[in-house]
Amino acid sequence: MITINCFLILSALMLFIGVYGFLTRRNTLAILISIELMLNAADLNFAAFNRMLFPEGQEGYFFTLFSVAISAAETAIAIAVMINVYRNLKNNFVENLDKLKW
Amino acid sequence: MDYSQFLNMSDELSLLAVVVILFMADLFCCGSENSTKPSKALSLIAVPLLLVQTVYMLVNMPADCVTAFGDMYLSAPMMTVVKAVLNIGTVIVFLMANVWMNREENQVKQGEFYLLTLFTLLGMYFMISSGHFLMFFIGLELASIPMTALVAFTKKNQESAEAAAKYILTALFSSGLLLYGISLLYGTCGTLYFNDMAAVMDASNWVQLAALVLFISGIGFKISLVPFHLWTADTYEGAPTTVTGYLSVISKGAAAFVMFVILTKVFEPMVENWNLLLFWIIIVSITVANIFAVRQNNIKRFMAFSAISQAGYLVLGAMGGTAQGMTAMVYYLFVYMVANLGVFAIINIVEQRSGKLNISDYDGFYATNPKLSFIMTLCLFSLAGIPPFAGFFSKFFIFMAGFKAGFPWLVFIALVNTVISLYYYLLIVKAMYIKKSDTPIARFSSDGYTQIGLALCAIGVVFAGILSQIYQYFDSFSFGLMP
Amino acid sequence: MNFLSLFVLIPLLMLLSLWLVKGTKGIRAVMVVGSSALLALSIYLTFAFLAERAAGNTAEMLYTASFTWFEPLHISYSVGVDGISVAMLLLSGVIVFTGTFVSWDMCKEYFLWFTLLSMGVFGFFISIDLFMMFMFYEIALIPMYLLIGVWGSGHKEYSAMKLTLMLMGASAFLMLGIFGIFYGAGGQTFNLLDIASHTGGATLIEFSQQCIWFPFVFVGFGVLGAMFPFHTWSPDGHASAPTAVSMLHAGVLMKLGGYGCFRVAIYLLPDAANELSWIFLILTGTGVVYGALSACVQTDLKYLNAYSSVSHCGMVLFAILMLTSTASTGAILQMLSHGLMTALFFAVIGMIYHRAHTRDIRELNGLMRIIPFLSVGFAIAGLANLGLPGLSGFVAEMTIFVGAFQNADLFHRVLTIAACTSIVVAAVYILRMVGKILYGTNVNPDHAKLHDAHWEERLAIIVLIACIAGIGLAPSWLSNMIDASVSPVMEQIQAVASTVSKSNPFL
Amino acid sequence: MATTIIFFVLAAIILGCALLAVTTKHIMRAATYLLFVLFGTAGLYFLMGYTFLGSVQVMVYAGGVVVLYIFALMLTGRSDNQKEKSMSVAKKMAALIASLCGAAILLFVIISQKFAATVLTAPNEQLTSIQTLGQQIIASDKYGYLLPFEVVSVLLLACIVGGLIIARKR
Amino acid sequence: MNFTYTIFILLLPFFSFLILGLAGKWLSHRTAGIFGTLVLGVVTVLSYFTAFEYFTADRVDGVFQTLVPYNFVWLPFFDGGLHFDLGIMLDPITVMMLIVISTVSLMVHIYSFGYMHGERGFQRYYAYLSLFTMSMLGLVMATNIFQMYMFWELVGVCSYLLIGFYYTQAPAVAASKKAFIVTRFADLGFLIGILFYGYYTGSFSFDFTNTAVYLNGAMPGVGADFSKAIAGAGFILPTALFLMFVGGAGKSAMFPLHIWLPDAMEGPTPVSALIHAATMVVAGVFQVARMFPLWIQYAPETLHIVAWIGAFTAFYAAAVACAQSDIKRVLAFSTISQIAFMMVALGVCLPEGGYTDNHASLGYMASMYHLFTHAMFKATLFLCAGCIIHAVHSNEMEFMGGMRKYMPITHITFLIACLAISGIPPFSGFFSKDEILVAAFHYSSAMGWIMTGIAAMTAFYMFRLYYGIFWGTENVEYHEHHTPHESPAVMTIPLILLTVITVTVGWILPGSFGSFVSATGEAYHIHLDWSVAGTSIVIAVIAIALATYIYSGVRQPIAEKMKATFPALHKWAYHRFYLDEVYQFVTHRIVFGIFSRSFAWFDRHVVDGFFNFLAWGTNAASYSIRTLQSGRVQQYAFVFLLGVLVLILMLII
Repeated sequence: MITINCFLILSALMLFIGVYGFLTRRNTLAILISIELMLNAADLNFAAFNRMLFPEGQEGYFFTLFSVAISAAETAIAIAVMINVYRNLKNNFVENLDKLKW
Repeated sequence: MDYSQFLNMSDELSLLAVVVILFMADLFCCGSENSTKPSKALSLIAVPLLLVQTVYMLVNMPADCVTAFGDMYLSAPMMTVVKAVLNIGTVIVFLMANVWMNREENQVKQGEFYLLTLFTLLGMYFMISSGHFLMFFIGLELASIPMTALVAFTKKNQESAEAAAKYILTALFSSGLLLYGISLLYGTCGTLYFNDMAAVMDASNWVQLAALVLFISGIGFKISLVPFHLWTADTYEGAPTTVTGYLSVISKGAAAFVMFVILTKVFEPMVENWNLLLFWIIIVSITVANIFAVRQNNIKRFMAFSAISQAGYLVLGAMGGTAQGMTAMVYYLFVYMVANLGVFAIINIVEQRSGKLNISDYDGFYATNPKLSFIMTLCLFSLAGIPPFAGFFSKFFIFMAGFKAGFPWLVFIALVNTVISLYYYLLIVKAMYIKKSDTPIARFSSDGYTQIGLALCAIGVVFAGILSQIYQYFDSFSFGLMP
Repeated sequence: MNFLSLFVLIPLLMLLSLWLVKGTKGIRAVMVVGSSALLALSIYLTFAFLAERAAGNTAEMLYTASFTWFEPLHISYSVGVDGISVAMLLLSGVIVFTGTFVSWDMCKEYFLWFTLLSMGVFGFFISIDLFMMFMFYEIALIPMYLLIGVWGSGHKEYSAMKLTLMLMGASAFLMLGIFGIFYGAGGQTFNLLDIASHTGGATLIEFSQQCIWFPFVFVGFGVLGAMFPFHTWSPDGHASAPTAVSMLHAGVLMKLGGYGCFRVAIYLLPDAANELSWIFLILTGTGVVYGALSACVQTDLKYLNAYSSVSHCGMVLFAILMLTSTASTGAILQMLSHGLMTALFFAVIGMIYHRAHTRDIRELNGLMRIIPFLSVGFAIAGLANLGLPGLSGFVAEMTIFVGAFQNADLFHRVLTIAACTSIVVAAVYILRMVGKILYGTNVNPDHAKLHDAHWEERLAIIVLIACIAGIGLAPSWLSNMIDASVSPVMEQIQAVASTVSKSNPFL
Repeated sequence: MATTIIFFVLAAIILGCALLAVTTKHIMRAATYLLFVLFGTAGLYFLMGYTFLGSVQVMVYAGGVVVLYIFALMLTGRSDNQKEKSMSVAKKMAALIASLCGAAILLFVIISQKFAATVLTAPNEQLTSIQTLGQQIIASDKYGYLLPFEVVSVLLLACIVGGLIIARKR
Repeated sequence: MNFTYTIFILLLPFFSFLILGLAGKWLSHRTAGIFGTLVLGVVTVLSYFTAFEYFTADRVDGVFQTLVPYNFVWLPFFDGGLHFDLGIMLDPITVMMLIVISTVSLMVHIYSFGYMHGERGFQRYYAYLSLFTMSMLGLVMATNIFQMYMFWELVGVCSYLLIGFYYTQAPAVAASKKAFIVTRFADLGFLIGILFYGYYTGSFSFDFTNTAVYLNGAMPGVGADFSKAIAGAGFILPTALFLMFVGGAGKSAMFPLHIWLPDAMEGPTPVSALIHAATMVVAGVFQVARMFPLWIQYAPETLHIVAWIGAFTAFYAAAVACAQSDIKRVLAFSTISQIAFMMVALGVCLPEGGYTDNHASLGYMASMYHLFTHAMFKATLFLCAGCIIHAVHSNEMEFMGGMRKYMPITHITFLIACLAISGIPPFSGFFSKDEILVAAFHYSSAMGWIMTGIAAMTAFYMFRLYYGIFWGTENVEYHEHHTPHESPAVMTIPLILLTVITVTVGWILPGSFGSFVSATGEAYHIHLDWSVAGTSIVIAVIAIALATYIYSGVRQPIAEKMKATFPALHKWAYHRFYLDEVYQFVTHRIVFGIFSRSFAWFDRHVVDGFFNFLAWGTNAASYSIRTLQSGRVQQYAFVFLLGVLVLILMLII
C-alpha cells in the first residue's frame, strides 16, 4: 500500500543523503552531484503530492517540469564555474577554496 | 487566451525591452572585437534607457493592484515603486562600473555585464511581482544564476573564481532546501497561488511551519541573514567591486521586500511564528555581523559584514508585517542603497586607480583626495545613522516601525548594535582623516560617470532624509497586515 | 518662516559660505560674521522674549511654529522657546562666539564641523518636537569625533572614539525612550507640549509605561550630562579636544543632557520621575562628590577641569531630580554658569597649553608673572568654579541648595548636604591648581618668555568673564525668566507629588 | 500489489545509489550512481502515471545533466583529481549526525501531519495527457503556465550568456 | 532721617576696586595709593556721619530703630517664600562696625602707603584692600543671613588674595590656600545652617519678628506637619544656629578651626592688621551677635557650648602664644585668644527673663565693646609689628631686642597697646575685658576664674613679646648690618591715631558704649564691678611683673631654665600642639591619599575599565568567533543547515 508518506520518506531520505554528500565530498563536482540529489528529492515531492493528494490539478506536475529545467540550467552554470575554478587552481578540491576567509 | 494581460506587466516588459535593445546594441554597434571604443556607446545607451524605463514605470504606475495570468502575476503600486528604486540603484552601479568596464581586459565583455545585470534585475522584478511560488522560484533563480556569472566576471582572478564557486554552491544548497520547502507547502495547501494559500495556512501545522523556516532560509540566503550569510563575506570580497555593490543592495533589497510581501500575504496566519523567527534572526544577524566587521581589514569584506548587519535592520521593518514597516523598509532600502553604493563607488574608483583595497590603505586619504573622502564620510555617516544624513531618518523610522509592531527590546538590541556599527564606520573615517601614511593613495581624478554616480549618492544621502516627500511617497503605497 | 529657524539657518548659511570661500581671511570673516549674528540673534531673542513676557504673554512657549514634516509618522518641524531655551540659546551664542575667536588659527574643515556642531546645539534648544530634538542632539554629537580625532592632542583617537561611542550608546537608550513616550502617549504626536498637556491626540502615559521609559530617557540624556557612572568619556574627551571644542562641548553640549533630562524625562514622565528619582539622585549625588574628590588628585589641567565638570554637571542633574521649582531653576542657572565658566577655563587652559606645550600641573609654575592676563582669566575661572559670590557659580549653587532643601525628608537632606560638601572640595582642587601653576616662581626656562594673550584671545576671555560676572551680579531677571518656564513642569510634578515613591527604600 | 513492489524496488535502488553516489571515492562512479538515482526517480514518475514527466527526467537529467557532468569530469580529469581522499572522520561524523538529525526532524514533522491516506492506483490518463499539458502550458488564465514558460526562456537565455562569459577562454 | 547715602559706603570702595583692578596697570603707584586712600577717606567720613546721624536720632521706646534704607530681592527663590535679598540695614552693632572697619581700614590704607612702598603689585594691593573693605562693610550691613554669607565668602576670598599677595613665595601661597580652605570648610556649616534656618523659618531676614510666627505656626514648603514636629522638638533652630556658628568659628579662628590664622601672617603686615586682627576675624563674633536674639531665645544651652568652646580656644591660644618666637605669630595667637574672649562673652549670656533683660545679656554688650577696643589696639600692635619688621626685615624675635632706642614712637605705641590688651586701666582694653569677666562670673564663677586666668596669661605673653622686641638681648651683630630706624611719618601717624583711640575710648566715654550697643537696644549703663576689676588688675599686674622678671633682662636665665625643664611642653606649645600636623594627616593622607586617590583610581580602572572592557570584549569576541567564517563552503552549509534545524525546532517545540 503505497501512500503519500512512502514518497515523503523516500524524498526526505534522498534530500538528506544529498545534504550529507554536500557536507562531506571534497571534489566540487561531487558536491554538485549531491545537490542534484537534493533537487531531485524536491521534484519527487511535487510529483507525489500532486498525484496522491491533489490529482485533480497539475500544479505539482508543472512545478517539477519547470524545476527540472531550472536545475539543468543551474547545473550548467555551476559546472562552468567549477571548470573556471579548475582553470585557476588546477584542481577541484573544495578545501582549496579558502583564500577568502575570516 | 488574452494576450492583452501582458500589458499589465508593463514593468517587466519595459525592462525586457531595455534588455533587448542593449542586446541588439551590443550585437550591432559594438559587436566587433576590433572596435576600439565600444564601451562608451553601451553605457551611454544603458544608463539613459534605464532611467527612461524607470520614469515610464513610475508614470504608468497602476492605480491599484493588478493581476495577470490568473493571479500568477500580482503587482501593486508599491511593487512598481520598489522596482523603480532598484532601477535607480542599478543606474548608479552602471555609472560606477564604467571605469572598470573601460579596462582593456573587460572592454570586450561589457555587453555581457549590462545584460547579465539586467537579467538579474528582471528576475527580481518577477520575484517581486510573483503571485505563485513557481514564479517566485523562477524569479529567484533568474536573479541568482546570472549573478554567479557576474561574480565570476574577472574569471582569471582566482578570488573571483573562488567567490563564484562559493556563491553558486551555497545558492544551490539553499535553493534545494527552498524547493523542498515549497513542495511541503504544496503538499499541505494544494495550491501555490499566493491568493489562495493564506486561507489554508494554519499556524498549528508543523509541516507548514517547517516550510516557513525553509522559505525564510532560502530568502534569508539572498538577504544574507545570519546563519545563512556565510557566503556573503567571501563572495563580496572576491567579486568585482561593482558586482559587490550590486549584490549588497539590489539583490538584497529585492529579496527583503519579497520576503515581506510573501510573509504577509501567504504566511499571514503564522504572523506570531515568523515574528519569533525574525526576532532571533535579526538579533543574531546584527550582532554577529557587527562583531565580525570590527576587525576586518579588506574594505570589501568589511562592507560585506556591514551589509549583513544592515540587512538585519532592513528586515526589522518586516516585524509584524505592518504597513508602516513596509514603508520604513522600502525607505530604508532606498537610503541604504544610495549610501552603500556611494561607498562602493569610491572603493571601486580607488581600486581601479591604485589597486588598493585595504582599510589601512585609506590612511591619509583625506589629505590626497579630500572630495572623495568627504563623500565617503557622508555615506558612512549615513550608514551609521547619523543625522542630518538620510541614514538617520531611515534608522529612526525602521526602529519606530519595529517598536510599533511591539518589539521594543528587539529595537533596543538593534540600537545598541548601532553603537558597534558606528565604531567600525568611524574606523574608516579615522583612517581617512586622522591616520597618517607614508604611502597614501595618490591624488587622482575620477571619471565623469563615477562623478555623476557619486553626485547622485551624495544628493540622496543629504536630501533623502530631510525631504519628507520621499517617505510620504512610499508611505502612500504601502500595505501590510496592519496599518 | 518663524524667526527661531534662523538659529538653524544661519549655521547652514555659514556652512555653505565656508564651503565656498577660500583663504584664512575669508574663513575668519564668515565665522566672525556668522557667530556674531548668532550671538546678536540670541541677545535679540532674549530681549524680545522678556518684552513679550512683560507684555503679559503667558503662553508656555513663545514664538511657536509647527510645520508638518513626516505626516504619516506625526513628525513635525516644531519650534518654540521658553525661558529655559532662551537662556540656553544665549549661552550657546556666547560660547560659539567666543569659541570662534579662540580657534582663530584653525583651518576650514575645522570650522565646517564646528559650525555643524553649533547648528545641532541651536537646533536642539529651539525644538519642541521630540524627533527634531533627537535629530539635533545627534547632529551635535558626531562632529565631535572629527574635531577631537583630527585636531586634538594626546590620546586623541582613543578619546574621540570613546566619547562618540559612549554618547551614541546613550542615544540608543534615548531613542528607545522617545519611542516609549511617543507610543505611550498614543502615538499621535511628537510634540512635547501636546504630550505633556494630553492635547493634539496625546493621551496620558500609563504609570507602568512611564517607569519603564524614564530610566531610558534619563540615562540617555544623563550620559551627555556626565552622570556617574557614565561620565568617563568626559575626562578623556576634554583632555584630548582642541580648545574651542572643549569649550563648546563642556560649555554647551553637556547642557543638552541636563536640558533634555528636564524637558523630556521630567516634563513628560512626571509620575516616574517622582517614583524613580531616588535612584538617580543617589547616582548624581555620588557623582557630585566623586567628581570633586577625583579632581583633587589630577595632574593634568584638563582632566582636573573635566572632573570638576563631572561634579558640576552632576549637580545639574541632581538639582533637576529634586523636583522643586527652585532647584530646577538652580539647575538651569548652574547649566548657564557652568557653561560659561568651564568654557572660560578650557579656553585659558588651551591657551596656556598652546604656549607651554604642557598641561601638567607639576611642570607649570609662576605663570602669573609671565602671562598675567591669562593667569587672571584662569584665576577668575577658578573662583567662579568654586562659587565666589559675584560670579555666576554662587548664584546657581545657592539656588540649587535652597531648592534641594525644600525636600524635608532625611534621604534628600543627607544627599543635599553631601552635595554641599563638593563646594569645599572645589575650593581645594581649584586653589591647589591655581597655587601650583600661577603662583610661585617659574623654574622652567622654556616658559620664561611666553607671550601673553592675543587680541582675539583677550576678546574671548573678556566676553566670558563679563557674562560670568553679569550673571553673578544681576541674576534675578534670569532667575525669574527661567522660573516662569520651570513652573509648567513643576505643575506636572505637583500633580503627582503627593504620592511618596514606593520603591525608595530610604523613605 | 505490483505497484507496491515496484515502488519499493525503485526506492531501494534510489536510496542505495544515492548513498553510493555520495560515498564512493571515484567521482566518475558517483556520476554513474547519480544516473541511476535519476532513472529510479523517472521510474517512480512512470509508476505514478506521469509518463511525460518521466521522459523529461530521463532526457534532461540522464541525457543532459549527467552527460554534462561526465564532460566536466573529463575536462578536469587529471588523475589526482579523480579520486578524492576522504575527509577527517570527525567532520564526517558531524555531517552524518547533522544529516540524520535533519532527516529525523523532517520525518517527524511529516509523519505527524495526517495526510490523506490515498493509495497509489492506476493513473488517470485524462489529467496527464499530453494535450492537457500542452494546453495548460500555454494557457494564460488560472492554472495556466504561459508566464513561467516565457520567463524560463529568459532564464535559459541568461544562463547561456552567463555560461558563455564564464566558460569562454578570453 | 534719610540714610540712602549709605549705599555709597558700599559702592565707593567697589568702584575703587574696579578702577584700581582694571586700570591699575596704567596708574602709577602714587596715584593708585592716593586714589584708594582718598576713596576710603570719603567712606570713613560717611561712616562717621552715619554713626553720628544714627546715634543722635531719637530712640523709639528707648531703642535705636533698625533701619533698612535699601532692600531688594536680588535672587528670588521660588519655594517656601524664600528670597535672597541685598540691602542695607543699620542698627547699633552695624554702625559700630562701620566705624571700626572704616577707621582701621583707613589707617591701614595710609600706613600701607609707606609699608608697601615700591612693592610690585602696589595697585593690585590697593584694589584688594578696597574690595575687602567693601565686602566687610557689606557683611556688617547685611539685611539677611544670606547676604551676610555672600559677603562672608567675599571677605574670605579677599583674605585669600591678600595673604597670598607675595604669590611668588611658597609659604604665602600655602598659607593663603590653607586660610581659604579651612574657612570654606567651616562655611559649609554656615551654609547648611542657613539652609535649615531658611527652610524652617521661611525667611533669611534678620527681621526676627516673623520668625517666631513660623516657628509656632504654619510652615512653608512641603510637609507642614513634619517640619512642625521637628521644630516643636526644638532642636532644629539650635542646630541651625550652631551650624552657622561653625562658620563663624572658622572665620573667627575658634579651636579647632583656628589653624589658618597663624599661617595667615604670611601676608603683608597691614593686611594682618586689617583683616586678621581687626575686622574679618571678628565676623564670627559679629554673626553670633547678629543672630543673638534667636540664640538667647531658642538655643541658650547651645550658646553655652559656644562659650566653652571660646574658653578653651582662649586658653589654648594663650598657651601657644607664650612659646612662639615669631612676633606676628604671637600676635595671631593673641588675636585668637581675644576673639575667643568675645565669643565667651556672647556665650555666657543667660536667657533668664528673656532676652529683654540687659543684665542677663551683659556679655553681648561686653563682647561688642571688646570687639571695638580690640580692633583698635590689635591694629596698633600689628602696625607696630609691621614697623618693626620693616626695620628689621624679619619676624623672628632673635633678630630684635633693644629696639626701643631705634624706634621710639613704635615703642611707645606698642607699649600702650600692650597695656590695653593686658587690661590695665585706663586703657580701653581694661574696660571691655572687665565687662567680659563680669559676664563670665555672672554665668558661673568657674568660667569667671578661668577667664581671669587667661587674661593674666594674655598680659604675660604680651609683655614677653614686648620685652623680647624692645628690651632683652639685642642682636647687635645683626643690627650693625641693618641699623633699624624709625618708620616714616606715613606709617607712624596711623599708629599714633590708633593709640589715641585706644587710650581715650575707655575713659572718655566711660559706660557710654552700653548706651549705644546693648542686647536689647535699650541703653545700658556700664558700671565697673570693682571686685572683678580689681582682681583682674592685680592678676594682670602680677603677670606683667613676672614677664618683666623673666624677659626684660639682657640675659634670660629663667626662660632658658623653663625651656630646659619642660622641653616637651615648650616643644608642643611651640608646635601649636601639633594640630597642623593632624590636619595635614587627615586631609592629605586620608581625604586625598585614601579617598581622592582611590576614587581617581576607581574611575580610571573600574568605571572606565568597564567601558574599555566592553570594547575589548567586542574585539575579543570578534577574534574568537572568526573560525565561524573559515572559508570552507561546506562549513557554511553546515551552519546553514543547523540554522534551519534550530529554527524548525524553535517553532514546533
